[in-house]
Amino acid sequence: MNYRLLYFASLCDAAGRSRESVASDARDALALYTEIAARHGFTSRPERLRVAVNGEFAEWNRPLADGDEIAFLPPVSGG
Amino acid sequence: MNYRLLYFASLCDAAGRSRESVASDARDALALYTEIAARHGFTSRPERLRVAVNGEFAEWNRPLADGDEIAFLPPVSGG
Amino acid sequence: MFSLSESGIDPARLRRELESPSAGAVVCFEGRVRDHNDGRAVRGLSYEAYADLALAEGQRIVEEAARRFAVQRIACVHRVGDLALGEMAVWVGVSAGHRAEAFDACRYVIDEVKARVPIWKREHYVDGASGWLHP
Amino acid sequence: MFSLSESGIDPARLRRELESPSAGAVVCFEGRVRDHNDGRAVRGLSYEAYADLALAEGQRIVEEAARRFAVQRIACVHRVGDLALGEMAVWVGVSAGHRAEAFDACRYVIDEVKARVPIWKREHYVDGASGWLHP
Repeated sequence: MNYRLLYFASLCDAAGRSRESVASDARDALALYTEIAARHGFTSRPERLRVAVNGEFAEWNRPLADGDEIAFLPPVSGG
Repeated sequence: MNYRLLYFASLCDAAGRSRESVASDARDALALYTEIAARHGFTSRPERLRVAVNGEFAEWNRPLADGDEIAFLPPVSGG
Repeated sequence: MFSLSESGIDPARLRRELESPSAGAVVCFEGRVRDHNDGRAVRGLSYEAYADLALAEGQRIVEEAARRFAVQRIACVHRVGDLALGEMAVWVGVSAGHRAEAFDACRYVIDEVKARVPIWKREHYVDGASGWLHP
Repeated sequence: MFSLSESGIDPARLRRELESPSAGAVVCFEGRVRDHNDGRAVRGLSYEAYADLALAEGQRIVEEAARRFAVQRIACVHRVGDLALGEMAVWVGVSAGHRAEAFDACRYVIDEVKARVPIWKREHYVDGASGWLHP
């Protein structure tokens, strides 16, 4: 499947990019994160992050579809 | 003794004036209020009011001195 | 700092007096003249104050808030005289390092001002009547 | 109404959008860039947002507050991009018939925005370092 990934804040720094397209066999958000974290050296455990799919918050076990846009979100610090 | 009295809000309306000087034998604020209330037809019981003497809140049993300025204060409604 | 004003309150000017480089939070409260109260249509109101005592009691409240909460600056102004619909009757502004203290101090000041400061409101109704509010 | 702004926030303009003849109370919160955080001297900061989701989540928060509290209008704006010391990072304004609801709704919005809206702060320190804040 092909996914579009968005990176923000510390994950953007760690990945060295704010977005990328990946081909992956991962079928849910958690499997995809595990794969991507290994590739980019992300040290955050998924419990510390939230995940969004196609612009909405989602569960980690959310099944993914080809072409989905996925963002792994560090703890927010607005305000 | 001579006292200067200040009236505000509904007590000012009832007394028909905002201030007056009175000669009175009352020796504390409660006795003075009882006397003045009878004269002007004030219907508020003293428990509903506060009293100030010389620009500071005071107790009803506050002894009065000649020349004191006394105000009987309806429940406030600022804000 | 607590004051009384016989003319319109200028919140922008008051707000500037709260500036501080270490203030991360500013909370402002405005009380305004509503077009109704207790189901009656209001066309305006008047505030009367026992000015000397109102200023002393208002200042005490500001100082109490400054002692109770970790804030930087506090200002409060209350109008006296005649006010039209929509005019600002009272303004409270607080700057603080953090928001919890700014909210709590602002709330404290307006609650205490309404409960303790010798100011009285006379409402003027659309039907021509008027009356003092003595809660 | 929740929005993001790439340029300076204008509280006077936002404030006017809260006007309502039956609003007796207006509470505004401003979050500003402080000159220090956790003991480090700060010279400025940057906010990055996941804009689509930030707008959706911010709007949800505003609508939650409007359902929970008897308020009239709510507005919230959050800055993105680079901010200097003292600049306003976030503004929340609420008008309501009575003050308790205005305070509670304003507090709710800023608390939830800080907890839930995907916006991240990078602080730039006087010593040249910088870092993302991930509480």
